[in-house]
Amino acid sequence: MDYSIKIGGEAGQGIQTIGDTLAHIFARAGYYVFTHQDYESRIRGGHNFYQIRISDKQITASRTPIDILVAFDLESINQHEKELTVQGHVLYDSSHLKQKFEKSNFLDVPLTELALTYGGNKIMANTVAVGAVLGMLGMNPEIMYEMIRKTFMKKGDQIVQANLKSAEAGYKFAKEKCLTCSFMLSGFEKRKMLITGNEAIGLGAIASGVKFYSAYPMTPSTGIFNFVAENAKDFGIVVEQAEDEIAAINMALGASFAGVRAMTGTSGGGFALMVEGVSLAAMTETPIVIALAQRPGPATGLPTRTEQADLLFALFAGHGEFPKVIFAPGSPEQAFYLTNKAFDLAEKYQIPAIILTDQYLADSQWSYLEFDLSRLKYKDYRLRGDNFRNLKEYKRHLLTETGISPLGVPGDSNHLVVTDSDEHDEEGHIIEDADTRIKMVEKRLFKKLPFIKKEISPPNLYGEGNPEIVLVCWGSTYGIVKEIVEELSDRFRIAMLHFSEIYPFSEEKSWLKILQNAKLTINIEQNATSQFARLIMMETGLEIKKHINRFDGRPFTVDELKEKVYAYIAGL
Amino acid sequence: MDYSIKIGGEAGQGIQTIGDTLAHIFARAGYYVFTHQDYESRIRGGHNFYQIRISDKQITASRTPIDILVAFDLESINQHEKELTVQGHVLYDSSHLKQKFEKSNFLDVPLTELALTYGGNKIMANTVAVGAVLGMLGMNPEIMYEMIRKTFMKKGDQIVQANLKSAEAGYKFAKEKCLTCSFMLSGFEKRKMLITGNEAIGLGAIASGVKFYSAYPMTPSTGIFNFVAENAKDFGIVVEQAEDEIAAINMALGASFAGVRAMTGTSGGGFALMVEGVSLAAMTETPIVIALAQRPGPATGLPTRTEQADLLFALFAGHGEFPKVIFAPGSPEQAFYLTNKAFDLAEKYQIPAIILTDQYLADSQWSYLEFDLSRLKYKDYRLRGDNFRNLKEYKRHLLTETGISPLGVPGDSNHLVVTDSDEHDEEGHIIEDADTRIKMVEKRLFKKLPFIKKEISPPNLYGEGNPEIVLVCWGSTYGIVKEIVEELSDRFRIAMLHFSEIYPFSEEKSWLKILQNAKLTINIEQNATSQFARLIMMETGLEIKKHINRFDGRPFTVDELKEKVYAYIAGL
Amino acid sequence: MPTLQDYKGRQPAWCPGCGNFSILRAFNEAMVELGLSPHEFVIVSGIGQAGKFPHYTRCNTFNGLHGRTLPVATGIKLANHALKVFAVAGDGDCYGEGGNHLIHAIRRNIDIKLFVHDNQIYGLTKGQASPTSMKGMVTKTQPFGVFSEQFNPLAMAIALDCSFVARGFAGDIEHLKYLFKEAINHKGFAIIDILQPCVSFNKINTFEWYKQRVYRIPEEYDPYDRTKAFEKSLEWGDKIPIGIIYKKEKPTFEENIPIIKEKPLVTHEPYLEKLKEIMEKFY
Amino acid sequence: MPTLQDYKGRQPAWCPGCGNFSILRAFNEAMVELGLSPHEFVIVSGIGQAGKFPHYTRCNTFNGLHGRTLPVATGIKLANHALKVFAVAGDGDCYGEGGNHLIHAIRRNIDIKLFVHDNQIYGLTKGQASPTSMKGMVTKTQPFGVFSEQFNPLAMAIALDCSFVARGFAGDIEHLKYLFKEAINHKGFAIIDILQPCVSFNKINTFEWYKQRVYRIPEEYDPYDRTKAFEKSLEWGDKIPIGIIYKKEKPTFEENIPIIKEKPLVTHEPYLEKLKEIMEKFY
Ligand SMILES: Cc1ncc(C[n+]2csc(CCOP(=O)(O)OP(=O)(O)O)c2C)c(N)n1
Ligand SMILES: Cc1ncc(C[n+]2csc(CCOP(=O)(O)OP(=O)(O)O)c2C)c(N)n1
Ligand code: SF4
Ligand code: SF4
Ligand SMILES: [Mg+2]
Ligand SMILES: [Mg+2]
Repeated sequence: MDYSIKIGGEAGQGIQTIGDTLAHIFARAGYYVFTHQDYESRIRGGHNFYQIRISDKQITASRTPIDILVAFDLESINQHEKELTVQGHVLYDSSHLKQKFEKSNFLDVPLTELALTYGGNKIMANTVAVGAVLGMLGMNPEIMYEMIRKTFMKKGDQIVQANLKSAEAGYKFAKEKCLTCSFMLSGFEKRKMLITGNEAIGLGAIASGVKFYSAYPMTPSTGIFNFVAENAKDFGIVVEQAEDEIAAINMALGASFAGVRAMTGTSGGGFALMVEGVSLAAMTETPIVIALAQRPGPATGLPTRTEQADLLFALFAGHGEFPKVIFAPGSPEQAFYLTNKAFDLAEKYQIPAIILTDQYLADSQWSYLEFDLSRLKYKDYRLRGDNFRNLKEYKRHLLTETGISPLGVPGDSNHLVVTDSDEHDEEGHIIEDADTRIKMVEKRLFKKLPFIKKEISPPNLYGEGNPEIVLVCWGSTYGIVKEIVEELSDRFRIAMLHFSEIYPFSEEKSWLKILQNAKLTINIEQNATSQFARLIMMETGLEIKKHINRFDGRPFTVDELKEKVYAYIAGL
Repeated sequence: MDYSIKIGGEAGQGIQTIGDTLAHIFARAGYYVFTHQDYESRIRGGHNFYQIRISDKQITASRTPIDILVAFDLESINQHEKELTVQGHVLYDSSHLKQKFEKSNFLDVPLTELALTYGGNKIMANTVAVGAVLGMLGMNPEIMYEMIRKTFMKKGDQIVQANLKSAEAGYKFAKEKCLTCSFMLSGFEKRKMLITGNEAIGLGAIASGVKFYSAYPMTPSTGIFNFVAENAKDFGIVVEQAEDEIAAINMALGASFAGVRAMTGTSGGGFALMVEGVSLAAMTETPIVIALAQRPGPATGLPTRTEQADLLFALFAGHGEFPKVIFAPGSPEQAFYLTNKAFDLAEKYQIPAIILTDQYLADSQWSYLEFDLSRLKYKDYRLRGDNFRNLKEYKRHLLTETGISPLGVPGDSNHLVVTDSDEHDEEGHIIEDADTRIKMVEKRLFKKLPFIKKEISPPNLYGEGNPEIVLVCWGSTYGIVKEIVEELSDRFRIAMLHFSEIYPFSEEKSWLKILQNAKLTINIEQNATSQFARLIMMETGLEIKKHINRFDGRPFTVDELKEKVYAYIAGL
Repeated sequence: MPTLQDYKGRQPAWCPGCGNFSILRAFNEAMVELGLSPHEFVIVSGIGQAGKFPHYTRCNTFNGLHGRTLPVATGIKLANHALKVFAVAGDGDCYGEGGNHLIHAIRRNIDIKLFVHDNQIYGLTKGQASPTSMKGMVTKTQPFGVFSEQFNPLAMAIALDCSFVARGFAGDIEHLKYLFKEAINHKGFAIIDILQPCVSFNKINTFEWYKQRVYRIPEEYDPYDRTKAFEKSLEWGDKIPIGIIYKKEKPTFEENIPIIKEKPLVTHEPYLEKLKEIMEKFY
Repeated sequence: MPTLQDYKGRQPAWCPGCGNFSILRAFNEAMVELGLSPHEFVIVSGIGQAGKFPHYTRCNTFNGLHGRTLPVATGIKLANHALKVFAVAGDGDCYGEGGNHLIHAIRRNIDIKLFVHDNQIYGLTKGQASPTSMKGMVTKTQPFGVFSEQFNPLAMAIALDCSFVARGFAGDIEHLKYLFKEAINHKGFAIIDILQPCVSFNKINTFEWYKQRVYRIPEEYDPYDRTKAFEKSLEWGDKIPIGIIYKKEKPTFEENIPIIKEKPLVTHEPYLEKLKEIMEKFY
C-alpha cells in the first residue's frame, strides 16, 4: 500500500490544517507517513500545496504520482492534475471553484454547504474535507472521530459535535458518491509519531539540556524557536527574541559563559551576521550550538524554499583559525541525535557546533515508531558548585595536554573567570608576546582537533556493501536517495554514501576505497556548485566527476532524480 | 651597500617620526629603502620598533642584522643588541635611559641637551637623533637640511632654523664622537618614491576613479581610509565613516547602485559583519571593491600584528552561490595595479572584488623609481546619460549571452532601474517560479564565471625557469621569499611561485607541471593551517606536503625562513 | 504630468484587507499630486511585507536586506543628491534589525524620507512581536507575552533632534497623503511612522482599535517646540495623535560636503589627470 | 570585607594622564565601599581603551567584541541573575557599533549597569570622530570636520524611558564613585555616560574644557520628572550637568520571566525526566 494525497490552494485557505489533521490521523492509524510542503513567501493567496504520502512500509520521501488531489483553487488542477495516477481522483467544491468538471475521476463535494448544514459554520469546511478524503480512501473513520474529540475537547462539546457531524457528512458523501474510488488500505498498525526536522532539532536541544535559546525570526529556522519556546516553561528554558542576529549569538555566548547550555538558530542571511560571533566563541572557548537552516540565496533569495548552498560558507565562517563541528542530518531522527551530539561536543571541547539543515528537512514530517531516549548523552562538563569552590588554583585558559581548559561557572567560586576576544594568557588577560600566542593557537587548534576527529563517525553506507554504483550525498537528500537505492538495488550493485557528520572528516576513511573501487560515483547536491564534492577534493584529493544538482529551490523528487541516475548508468 | 637601522622605544616617543624622516631622506638620496614596523595595541608606552633597511639595489624585505640601533628605552637594548652586526652601533641618550654603557660601540648622544641648546626646545630631540644617525653613517647632510626646510616651511622660519641647528648639532656630534663608525655609503642616485601597502591601495582606488569610500575604522585597514580621505577634495571623492561595518558596505552598495565607483575597507572582524552585504552585492549585481587587511584572529586577536588566516573565510564569505574575485598583492606595486584591476572587474562583471592584504604589507614601506601610470585601465561600464536616456527598452537584469546586464544609472533616464535581494526576474521584481530562478543562477554564476577566469593571470614564477625546488607562497610573503630565492639561486635550481590573483584560478595551469616536476615543493604561509595549499588541493587535487607556517603575528624574517628552507633542502 | 496610471505596479502579494493597500494608494496619489515621475526618485526597501512596497508602485528600486534600508539610501543620496530618496521599511526592519542605522541617519540629517509601515508585528515571518508591539502581546516566540518597553520611534527621533517627525495612519488616507507631501517638501531627514493594521497577525491593534484612538493633531499645535513635541510623542493609549509632531530646520548632510556643493557626485569625473601631482607626495 | 588590594589588576596600558585612570580608581573604591568582592560580579567589556578596563581591576570578565557588550551582558544576567553584571564600553563601542543593542537593552530594563567611558573620540584606533564628537572636529577620517548631530545618549535613554540615566566626569572622582554606587543599588537598567578626557587624541574636550563647564546637579533636582529630565539632558555647552538626570522605578526584565522567578537559570536542572511526556505530543 502506497498512496499520495496532495492538498493545493492559496495561502490562508486552511491547507496546512487539513494536511496536518490527515497526516496525524494516518500516523495514529499506524501507517507510515511522509509529508512535505511547498509555499510562497506570502501570508495569503498565491499557490501552495501540502503533500501526504502513506504506506505500510517505512517511507522517507514524497512521490510525484498523486492518488487524491484536494483542489481549493483552479491552479491546483492546472498544475497537478497531470500528476494523478490511473486510479487518481480530484476532490473539489464546484461552488468554490466556480466551475464544474465532468470527468469521472473528479468528485464535486459541496464542502461549504455540508459545513453549514451539519457544522452550522462554513469554517467547518476543512473538517468536511478531511472526512471526505477518508471517505474516498474508504478508511475506517473511528480514528478521525477520536482525533476530533481530542483536538476540540477544550473548545467545548458543541464545537466537538459540530466537527464530528461535519466530518461524518464529508465522509459519508464521498464514500457514497465516489463510485470510481478503489483504494485498498491495509489494516491499522501500532501508532506512529510524526515529526519535522525543525521539531527534531528543538527536541534534541531540549533533550540535551538547553537552557537558553536566543534568536531572531528567520524562515525556515523559526520552527525551532517556536518549538523551544512552546516547551520553555516545562523544561526551564529562557527564550529571547533578540533585536538582531548579532545580539542573538552574543546573548547565547553570554549565557553559555555564565554556565548554561545555549543555542541560537537562523538561516543564511542571519548566520552571515553571526559570523563574527562564531569567531568570538572560538577565541573565548565558549560552547555554542547554532542551527543553520538553509534556503536559496544569495541574499534574501527564495525565503520559503530549499537549498544546500551554505556548506562551505558555514565551514569557513569566522576570521582567524579555529576548530568547529558541522553536522548535516538527513532525517528528523538524525537531527534529534546529532543535535544531542552537537551539544555534547560543543561543551566538551568548548567550540562552536553547527547543525546545517534546509527548508526541505525543516518542514517535512517523517513518521517513526518511536525515538530511543536511552541513546541520548548528557554529561555536564562545566566546573561548578563545590568542585569549583574548593579548587586551589584556577585559570580559565589553562594550558593542558588535551587543549581543554576548565570551564568554570563565574560566581560559583571566588576564583575569577576571565576571558578575552584578544589573544590572552592562561588567566584570560590580554597579551602581545609571541610565545603565549603560539601556545594558545596550539591549544585551541592543534591539541583539540585530533580528539574532536576521533568523535566523528564516518559516512553511512546504505545498500550494497561492495557497490558498483555509489550515490554520494549529504544532509537532507538522504531520504530521497535512499528510496532510489532501494528501488534500483534489485537491478544494480548500488549504494548510497551519506554524510551527516560533515566536519571535521572522520579518521575512518574506508569509504574512500569504496569510491575508488566503484565503477560509477555520482555526487548529488541541492546546489549549483557541488560544494561537498569540492570539500572531499580538498580533504582527500579524490575528485568526483559526475554530478546531479538542483538549485531552483524545490527539493529533488525521487522520480526525477532516478531518471538522472539512470542516464548516468546508461552511459556506463 | 646594505645597512639596517632600528629605532626602538615606547609608543609616543616619536619613533615613527624619526623613522619616517630618515626613510624619506634615504629615498630622496636615491637609495632603495624598505621599512617595517612592530607596535602594540596601545597609544603610549610598551615596546615598539621601526626598522629601516637601505641599499643601492632593489630590496623587498627587512633583515635581522642591525647596523645602527637607536634606543629610546632599555628594552630596545635588551631585545635588540644581540641583532647588531660586527660593525653595529647603538645610539642612545644616557640622561634619558638613566644608564651609561661603556661598550665601545655604544654612542651616548645627549639628544635632549643638544635639542635645548641648539633647538631651544626638547621636542627637537627627534631632529637631533635624525642628524646623529646620518652623522654615524657619514652621509652628506645636505638632503637632510633640504627635507627639513621643506617639511617645516609652513611652520615659519624660526622652526626651520631650530630644526636645522638641532639636526646639524646631532650630525656633528655623532660624526666626531663615533670613532668606531665605519659605514660606507654609495653615492646618491635618482630619487626613489616610498610607499606603503595601504597607500598603494588607496592610490590604486583613486587611480581607478573611486568616488565613494565608506568604512568603519579598523587596524590595519585604516591607512587606506586615511589616504583616500586626505585626497578626497582633490579627486572629488565622498568619504564617510559609517556607524558600523554593516552600514559601511551597504552605503557603498547604495552609492554604486546610484552610479559611482565605491569601495570599503576593513579587517577580519569588520569583514565578518559585511558578509551579508557581500551576498547582497552578488544578488543585486552591484559592483563593489572591498579591501580586507588581515590581522591575527580569531576575534580581536592581536590587532596590530600580521597574519594570512582569512583566505578561505573571504573566499566562501556570503550565503548562497556567486562569483567573486580575490586578489592578494605581494607588494605596494602589485597592490596599486591589482586594486585598479579589482575596480575594473568588479564593474565589468558586476561582482564583489576583494583585495586581501595584511598588517605587514599594509604598514611596510617599499621604494620604487616610479609607478607607470600608463599601465592603468579606466573604462566606465555603466549605462548613463544619453546612452541610457535614448534606450528603447531597459531591464536591469536582462538575460544575455555573457550574463552581464546593462548597469543603468537610476535617474538618468525614465527607464526604471529596479533590483532586489530576493530572486528576481529580468526587470528586477520578486519571483517565486523555478524557471526564472534557474535562468538567474545560470546568468550570475555559470555564464559570467568563464569570462572572469579568462581575465585572471596565472601565478608568477620568479627565479629558475625549470626549478628543482619551488617555494609556493601568496600575498605579502612575496618580498621575503623573493630575497631567499635570490640568495639561494647560485647554489640551487630554485624558484618562487607567487600567487597574487588568488581566485578564481587562472585557466593557464602550466604551473602545475612545474610543481609536478620539482624535487621539492615547499608551501609558505603566514598562518597555522596552510589555507592556500588547501585551496590548491580543492582546485587541482595537487597536494603539497611540505609547509612552513608562522602564526605568532610577526612577519617571517628572511634569515629565519631561509634556515627552514635549508632544513628541507638538507632532507633531500 | 504623471498620472496614477504611471504608478501601476505589480500585483500585490499582501493579504486582502491589509493596511499596506491604503498606504500604497496614499503614496501613489501623493506622487501624482506632487507631479513626481517614477524615475525621479528611488525607493530603498527592506525585507518584510513593507519591503515589497516598491514592486507594487513604479519607481527606481533597491529592495535590499532586512534592516539595511537607511545605509543603502544614504549611499544613493550621497552619490546623487539630485534624486529623491525614500526608504520604506517595516517596524521590525527599521526598529529591530536596523535600529542603529536609524540613530545615525537621523544624526546625519541626510535628506532621506523614511516611511515605516508600523503594524506592531513581524508580518512576513508570521506574527512574532516587534519592537513596537505592546506589552503583554503573546506570540509563539513570546510565550509569556512581551515584557519590553514598547519602542517609541517618535520620542527617540525627537531626542536625536530629527528634522521632521510625524505619525500617520493607514486608515486616514487623505491625511497620510498630506504627510507624504509635507515630508517630501521638507528639507532634511524625515520619518513618518505609519500605523498599519495587520489583519492576519496583529489581533490587538486592529483597524477598529486604531480608529477609536487616532486623532489628527490640531492646526494650532506648534511642531517647532522640542519639549512640547517630546511630550506629545509620549501620548499613546486612549488617544493617539497623528500628524507632524516635530520639525527643525537645519542644513542637510549633503549640503555640508564641499565636494558635492556644485554638482552631484555621480556627475564628477575621476580627475585622473591629477594623478601626477599626488605621485609627488611619495618622494 | 574586600579592600583596595583585592582590586589590584594588571598594569594599565593607557596613556599617562588618561581619564580612564580616575574612572578605574572611582570604580575600585566604589566596589570596596559597597563591600562587593571581585567574584560577585562580571564585567563585560568591548574593544577600545575602555574595553581594557576589567583587566586593570579584578573581576569575572568577558572582554568581548567591539560594540557587543550589552547582548553578552544580557545573556549572562538571564543565565544567572544572582550575579551583578556591569557593561563597560567606549563611546564608539556603545553608541557607534553597538547602538542598536543600547536601544533594546534599555527597552528590556534588564538589571545591567552600563558605564560608558565617553572621551568623544575613537582612542584605540588613533583619533577618529565618535558619535559624541562635537560638530566641526577635524580628524584624518573627517577631513572636513564632523557634520553629524552630536549623539546625546542621555536624551535617547530618557526617550526610551530608561530606568536610571546619569552623567559622570572622570575629573570628579568622589561624585563618580557616588554615581557608581547609586546605579548599582538601583534596580533596573542603568546608564552612566562618563566624560573621560583623552589626552592623546581629543584636543577639544580636554580636562580643562570639562572642568570649566561641568557642574553637579543640585540636590533639589527631581530625577523622576521625565519632561524636566529630557530638558536637563539637552544642556550641553557652557554648562554641562553631571549627576542623576532621570530615574524610573519599574520591574526588571528578569523579574518578568516566570521560569527564573524562584531561582537563577544556572541552578535549574535539565528536567530530562519530562522527555517522555513531551514525546506524546508527536503522536
Ligand atoms: C538578516 C535577516 N534576518 C531575518 C530575516 C527574516 N525576516 C524577513 S521579514 C522579517 C520581519 C518582518 O517584520 P517587519 O519588518 O515588521 O515587516 P512586516 O512584514 O511586518 O511588514 C524577518 C525577521 C531576514 N530576511 N534577514
Ligand atoms: C567589528 C570591529 N570594528 C572595528 C574595530 C576596531 N576598533 C577597535 S577599538 C575601536 C573604537 C575605539 O573607540 P571607543 O569605542 O570610543 O573606545 P576608546 O578607545 O575611545 O576608549 C575600533 C573602531 C574592531 N575591533 N571591531
Ligand atoms: S501578514 Fe499582515 S502585514 Fe503582511 S500582508 Fe498580511 S495583513 Fe499585511
Ligand atoms: S588614547 Fe586617549 S583614551 Fe586611549 S589611553 Fe590614551 S588618553 Fe586614554
Ligand atoms: Mg511589521
Ligand atoms: Mg572613545
